[in-house]
Amino acid sequence: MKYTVDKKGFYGNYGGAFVPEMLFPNLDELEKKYKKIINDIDFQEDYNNLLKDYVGRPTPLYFAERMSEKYKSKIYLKREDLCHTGAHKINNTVGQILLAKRLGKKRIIAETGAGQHGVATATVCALAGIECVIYMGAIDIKRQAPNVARMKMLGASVVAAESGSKTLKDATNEAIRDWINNPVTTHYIIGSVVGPHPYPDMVAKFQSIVSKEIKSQLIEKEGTDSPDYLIANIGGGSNAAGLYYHYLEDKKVKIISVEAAGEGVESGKSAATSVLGKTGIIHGSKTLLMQTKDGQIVEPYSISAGLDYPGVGPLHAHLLKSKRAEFMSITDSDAMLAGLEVSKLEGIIPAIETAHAFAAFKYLDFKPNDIIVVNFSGRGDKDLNTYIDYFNL
Amino acid sequence: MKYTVDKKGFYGNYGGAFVPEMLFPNLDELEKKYKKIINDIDFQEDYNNLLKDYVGRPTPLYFAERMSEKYKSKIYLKREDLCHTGAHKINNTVGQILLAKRLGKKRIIAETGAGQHGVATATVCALAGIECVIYMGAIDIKRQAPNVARMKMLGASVVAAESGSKTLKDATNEAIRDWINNPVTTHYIIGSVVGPHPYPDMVAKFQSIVSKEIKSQLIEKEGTDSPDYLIANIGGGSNAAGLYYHYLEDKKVKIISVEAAGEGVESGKSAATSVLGKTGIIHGSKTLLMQTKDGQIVEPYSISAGLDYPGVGPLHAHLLKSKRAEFMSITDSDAMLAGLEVSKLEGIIPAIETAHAFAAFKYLDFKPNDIIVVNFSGRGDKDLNTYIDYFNL
Amino acid sequence: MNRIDKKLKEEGKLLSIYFTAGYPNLDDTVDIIFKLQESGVDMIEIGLPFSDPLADGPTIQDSSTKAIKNGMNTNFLFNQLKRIRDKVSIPLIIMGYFNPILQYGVEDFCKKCNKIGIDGLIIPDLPIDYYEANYKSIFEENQLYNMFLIAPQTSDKRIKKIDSISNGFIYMVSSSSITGSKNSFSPEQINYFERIEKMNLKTPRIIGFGVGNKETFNTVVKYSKGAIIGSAFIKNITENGVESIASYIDSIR
Amino acid sequence: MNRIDKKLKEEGKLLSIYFTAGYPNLDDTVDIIFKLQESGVDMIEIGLPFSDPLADGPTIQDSSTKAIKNGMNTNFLFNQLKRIRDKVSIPLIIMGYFNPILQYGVEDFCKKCNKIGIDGLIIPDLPIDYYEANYKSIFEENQLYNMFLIAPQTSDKRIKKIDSISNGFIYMVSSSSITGSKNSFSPEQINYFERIEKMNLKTPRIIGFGVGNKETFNTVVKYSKGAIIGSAFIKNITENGVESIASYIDSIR
Ligand SMILES: Cc1ncc(COP(=O)(O)O)c(C=O)c1O
Ligand SMILES: Cc1ncc(COP(=O)(O)O)c(C=O)c1O
Repeated sequence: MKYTVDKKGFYGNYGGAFVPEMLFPNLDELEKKYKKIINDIDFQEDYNNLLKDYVGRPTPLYFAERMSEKYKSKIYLKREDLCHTGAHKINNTVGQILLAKRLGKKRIIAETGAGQHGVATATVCALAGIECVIYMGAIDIKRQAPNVARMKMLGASVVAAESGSKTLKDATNEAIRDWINNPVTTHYIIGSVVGPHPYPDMVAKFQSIVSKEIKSQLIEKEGTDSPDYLIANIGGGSNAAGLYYHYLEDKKVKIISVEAAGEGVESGKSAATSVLGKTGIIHGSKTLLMQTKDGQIVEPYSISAGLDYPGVGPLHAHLLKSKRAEFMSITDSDAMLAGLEVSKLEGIIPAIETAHAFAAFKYLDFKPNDIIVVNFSGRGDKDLNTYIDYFNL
Repeated sequence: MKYTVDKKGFYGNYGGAFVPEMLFPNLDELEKKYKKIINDIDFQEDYNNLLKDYVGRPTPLYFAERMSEKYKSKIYLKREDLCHTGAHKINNTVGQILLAKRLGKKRIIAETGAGQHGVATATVCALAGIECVIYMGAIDIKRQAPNVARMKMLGASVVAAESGSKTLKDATNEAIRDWINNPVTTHYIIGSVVGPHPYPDMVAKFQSIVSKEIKSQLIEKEGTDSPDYLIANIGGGSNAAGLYYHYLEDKKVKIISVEAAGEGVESGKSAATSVLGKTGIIHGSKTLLMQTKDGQIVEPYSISAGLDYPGVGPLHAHLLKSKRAEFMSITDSDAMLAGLEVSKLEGIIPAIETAHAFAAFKYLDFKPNDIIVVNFSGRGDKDLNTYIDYFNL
Repeated sequence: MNRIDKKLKEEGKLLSIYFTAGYPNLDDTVDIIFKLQESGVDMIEIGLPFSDPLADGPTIQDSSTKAIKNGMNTNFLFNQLKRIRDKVSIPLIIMGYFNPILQYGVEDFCKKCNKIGIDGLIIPDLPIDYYEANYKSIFEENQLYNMFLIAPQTSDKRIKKIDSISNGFIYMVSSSSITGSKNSFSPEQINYFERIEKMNLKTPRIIGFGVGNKETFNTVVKYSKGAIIGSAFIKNITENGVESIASYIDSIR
Repeated sequence: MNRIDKKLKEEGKLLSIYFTAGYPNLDDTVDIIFKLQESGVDMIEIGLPFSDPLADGPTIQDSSTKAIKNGMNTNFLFNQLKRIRDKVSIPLIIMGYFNPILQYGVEDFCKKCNKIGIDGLIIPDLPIDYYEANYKSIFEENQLYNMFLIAPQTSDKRIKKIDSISNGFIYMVSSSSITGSKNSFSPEQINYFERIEKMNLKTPRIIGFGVGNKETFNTVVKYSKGAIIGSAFIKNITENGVESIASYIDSIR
C-alpha cells in the first residue's frame, strides 16, 4: 500500500483537483513547480533557517512524566504549541510564503476558522512584506475576536464571509472565489491538507518536519526511532499528516486519528467525518465529507473551532479506508476535561483541538513500555474564553 | 567595578535583605543553600533538561531583516516570546521550583501583576504537583482576566490583594505576609530581580541563560560573541538582567535599559524610576524607588502592567549609578506605536513591555555595522485587548 | 442531431439564460422555463443548486441557498422536469456542481437526464481528464453533451485540446471575475475575446459571466455565437418577480 | 536610666499598646496617648504609618492607609509629640518601617526622637547587622533603644546573639501568623513560649501578635514580662471610638 500521492493527485480513491477551469492554470503551475521549488537547495536553506530562527524549531519532544504515570506508559508530547504563533500551522505558512515569493506572487489570501491559520498567514506576510487578505466567516469573526485583532496588528485585512453558514467552510469558498478573481497576482495559502491537488501533498510535506524531528529525538531518548502509537487530532488533518508522515510505511507504528464528535456522533451536532461522512467533493478534493443524501454539504459542529470542518484531507480518507489509521470520535465534554487534566498534570494548557487527542487515552489500552507520541498541536490561549465559560473559572 | 552581588547581598550601595525577623530564617536558609543547590550537577541536569524539553530552549536569536533595514544596523531579537507560557519569566520559575523541591517545600506562593509571572509559577507548580497560591491585586485580577483563567486552569488559587492600591506592589506585600505566616512549608517564588537578598542574585542567575545562549549564537551568526548594544525593557529588571549577565564586565558592550515613562516622566502618571526614584527600601531591598518625600511608596503608572513597578532591582540601581547602563524612558504612545511597527515589519506581536525596548530605537544612533541585540521578552497575546482598544482594531 | 447542435447551427446570435431551480419559489422552475421559451430565449441552463457553489458570485449563491431551503433537490428537480420536454423545444441544459451528481450516481443521473430529455450538462468542477477517464462513455450512451469551460488564463494549448474533445459549445468565461454582472468590458477582456476568435476553433463559443444588459450582450456576441446571462437574470426576478421575465428578455435584444 | 528599663524593673506584668498615629483622625494621637496612660497602660508603641507595612495584618494596614490619607507624616507626628513628654511618664516607643525613617535621615530622626523624649524604636524591617554596622552609634548618642524581634523560627543561636546585643526588651512575636489577634494559643505556641523561657535570656521579653483579650494576655504573661496589644486595640477604637479606651484596657486586666 502506498500512502503518498500518486501522479494524478490521488491517495488511493481520494484527492484530485475538482476545480473550475478558471483555477486550472494556477493549480497546473503549482503542480508543475512545487516539487522542484521545495526540493531546491536554496529554498531548503531559507525554509530551514526560518523554521529554526523564526518559528523556533526544533520543537521539543517532551516526556510527560505525570501523564505517563497516570496512563501507565511512556507519553511524549511533540510541542508544536511552542511554535511562533502557537500552533503547527506556521510550519506550512512559512513554506508557502517562500514558495509564493519564488512564484512571483504579490498578494496572499487564506481562509481561517478559529483564526490560527489566519494568524500564521498574516505573520509570514508581515515577515515577507506581502499584502495579505484573510477570509473568515462572519460568525467566527465575532467568536474569535482576539485572533482577528492579531491579524490586524500584523497588517492583514480580514474579510467577513457572509454567505452560507458564515463559518470556515464559507470562508474557504470565499477564498477560492478571490483566487478565481485574481489568478495571476495571488497565491492562496490553504491551511490544512485539504483542497485540490497539489495542496494536500504540499501542506503535508511542509508539516512533515514534525515526524522528521521526532525520529531523531526518539533515538536520543528511547534508543529507537519508532514509537508504538502516534496520536493526533484531525480537523483537516495537517498536524496529523505532519506527525504520521515519516511513519506511514512503518506498520509497527499504530496511528490513532482523533476527530471531534461534538455533542455526540448521533446528536446531529458533530464533526465526526469518519463515521458520518461519505465520499464526495469538497473544496476541490474528493474525500470523505458530511453531506445530505442530496450531496449538500452539512455544517459540522464542535466546541473546537479548528475541528468543525465537514471533511478530512484525502490522505486521511485513504488512511481510514485502507485501515492504516484507526479513527476515534471524542465529544466536547471528554475533550474539555482532558484539556483541564493536561493543564493540571503538566502545566501546559492545550488548544481544545489538541485536547481531543488526549481525551482518547482513557479509551486506549497502553502497555507500560509503549511509547506514545502525541502531537501537541497548539496552545490553549486562543480557547481561554471557552474554557472559562465551560468550567466557570 | 564589580557588578555581581557581594557577600552581604549588595550591589554597590543597593540590595540587602530589609525584612522582618520572621523571614530571617527563610532567607538565611536560602542564602546558605541556593548557590550550592544550583551549582549541583544533578540540579543543573534537571534544570537544563526542563529548559530544553519543557520551556523550549534555546530560544532563537533571530536576525530581523526588515527592522535592520529600517534602522540601518544589524538587529537581532532574542526570542523569549517563544518560551513556554510566552515570556522569559519561566526561566526563573523552572529554576525556583527545582530549588523548592530540594528545600523540601510543599507549597508555593508568588505575586503577579500582569499575570505573566503568576502563569509561569502556576505552570511549574502543575508540573511538579505542588500546591500554588498566587497573589494578585484586585484591580489587576479584573484587568487581566485571561491570565487569571490560565492560572486556574493550571490548578492554582488566585488570591485578590485588596489592600493599598490593589495592584502589583500590594500583591507583593500579601505574598510576603503569606510567607511570614507559613515560613516552614512554603517557598516564595519572586518574579523579578527584586526583593531581599538572595532573590535578585538568584533570579538573575536563572535568567542568565539568555546571555549565555546569545554568546554562542552570535559567534555562529556574526563571528563575534559580543554585540555593540544590548537593549531591554525594565520592570523589576529580570529580562534585562538575563540579557546583560554575561556582558556586564565587557565594557565594549553598551547597555540600554528602557523604562516606562507612562504618560510622560513629568505627568504624574509614570513608572520612570531612574528619573523619579530615590534610594529607599521596597519589598526588602534597598534600591531606587518612587516615593513621597515622607518615604511612602508611590503608585506607578504605565500602560504596560509588567512595567508599573515603583522600583527597579538593586542590580539595576547599581548599573545606573555606576553609569554601566544608560536608562531611557519611553511613553505609552511611543511604546504602542513601536509594538505595531514590529508586528507589521516582522510578524511578531510583542508584549507591551517588550515594545518599550523597540521604541528606544528612534532615539538612538546606530551605525550600519552595529550589532544590536534586543531581548524580545514576551509575546503580545496577553496585551491584545490593550492594543485593540488603543488602535481601534 | 442533439438539440444543442441544431440550435448552434441556426443563423444569428443566441441568448441563453441560467437560473437556479427552486428559486424564488420551489415550484417556479417549470413556469420560468415556459416564460423563457415564450420570450424567445434560445437555450436554458437549469441550475441544480449546491450549498457551496465556489465558482459563483453572491447572487447565484444566495439563490442556491434559498432554493435548497425551499426544498429543492435532485429528485425533486427531475420530478418537476418529467413532463416538460413535450412542451419545450429549445435545448435544456442542467448546470450543477459535481457533488450532488456524484451522490445521485453519475450513471443514474445521466440516464434520468436522457429520459427527461435534457440535452447536456455543465459541471464546472468536474475536471476534463477525470470526465474522460470515468464518465465520457456514460454521457455518450445517454446522448448527453458535457460542455467545458475556458477562461482568460487558459493556455492556447489547453484551449485546443478542449476544442478537440468538445461537444456542443464551449462555455467561455468572460473574465476571471465571478462577482456577478457588470455594465461593460475592459480592454483586456476585449483582447481576450479577439484572441480566442482568431484561434478559429471548431466548437462554437458561448460567452458567460458578466453579461447582463443589451450593451454587454451586443459586445460579446461580436466575438461568439451567443451569450449566457445568469446573475443579472436572477437579480431581475428577485427584484421584479417571475412576471417580469418577458420584459427583461426584451430589454436584452 | 532609660524609662524602658525602669519600667521593666517594676514588679508585675506589663501591658503595652500599639496604635497607628493619625488614626482614626489625624489629631487623635495625643488624646490616645493620654487616655492610655490614664487607663494604666505601662508602655506605648506609637506607629508611624507606612504605605506598605508588610509585617502587619489587615487591621494595622488599613489604619495606616487611613492615617496617611488623613495627612499623617513624620514631621507632623513629631509636631504632635513635641510637648508631650511633660505630661506622660510611661515609656514611649515609635514603631515604624525603615523607609520613612531613611527618607527623614536616620540621624535627624534619632535626634528628633531624643529631643521629644522618645525612649526607643522598633523598626521591624531594619536588619540587626545593618543596624549595628551603620546606626548603632547614632542610636546610642541619642539615648534611643532599638528593640529587636524574635519569632518562632528564630534559631537558638540567633536568639542568643540578639539577647547579647539587646537593650530594653526583646519583642517576641507569638506566632508566625500576622493575620491579627486570636482568642487562644495553640500547643505549638505554648511550647515555643516555654522553650524561650527556659533559655534564661538576660533581656526581658514582651510578647506581641495575637494578644487581644484577658485570656490571651494572661497566657502570655505567664511566659514573659508583658504583652503588646495592637490589632485588637485598633479594632476596638474603630468600632467603639477613642472614648472606649479605658473600658477596653479594663477588660484586659
Ligand atoms: C491547534 C490546532 N490543532 C489542530 C487544528 C486542526 O487542523 P489540522 O487538522 O489541519 O491540524 C487546528 C486548526 O485550526 C489548530 O489550531
Ligand atoms: C513580557 C514581559 N517583559 C518584561 C516584563 C518586566 O519584568 P522584568 O523587568 O522583571 O523582566 C514582564 C513582567 O511581567 C513581562 O511579562
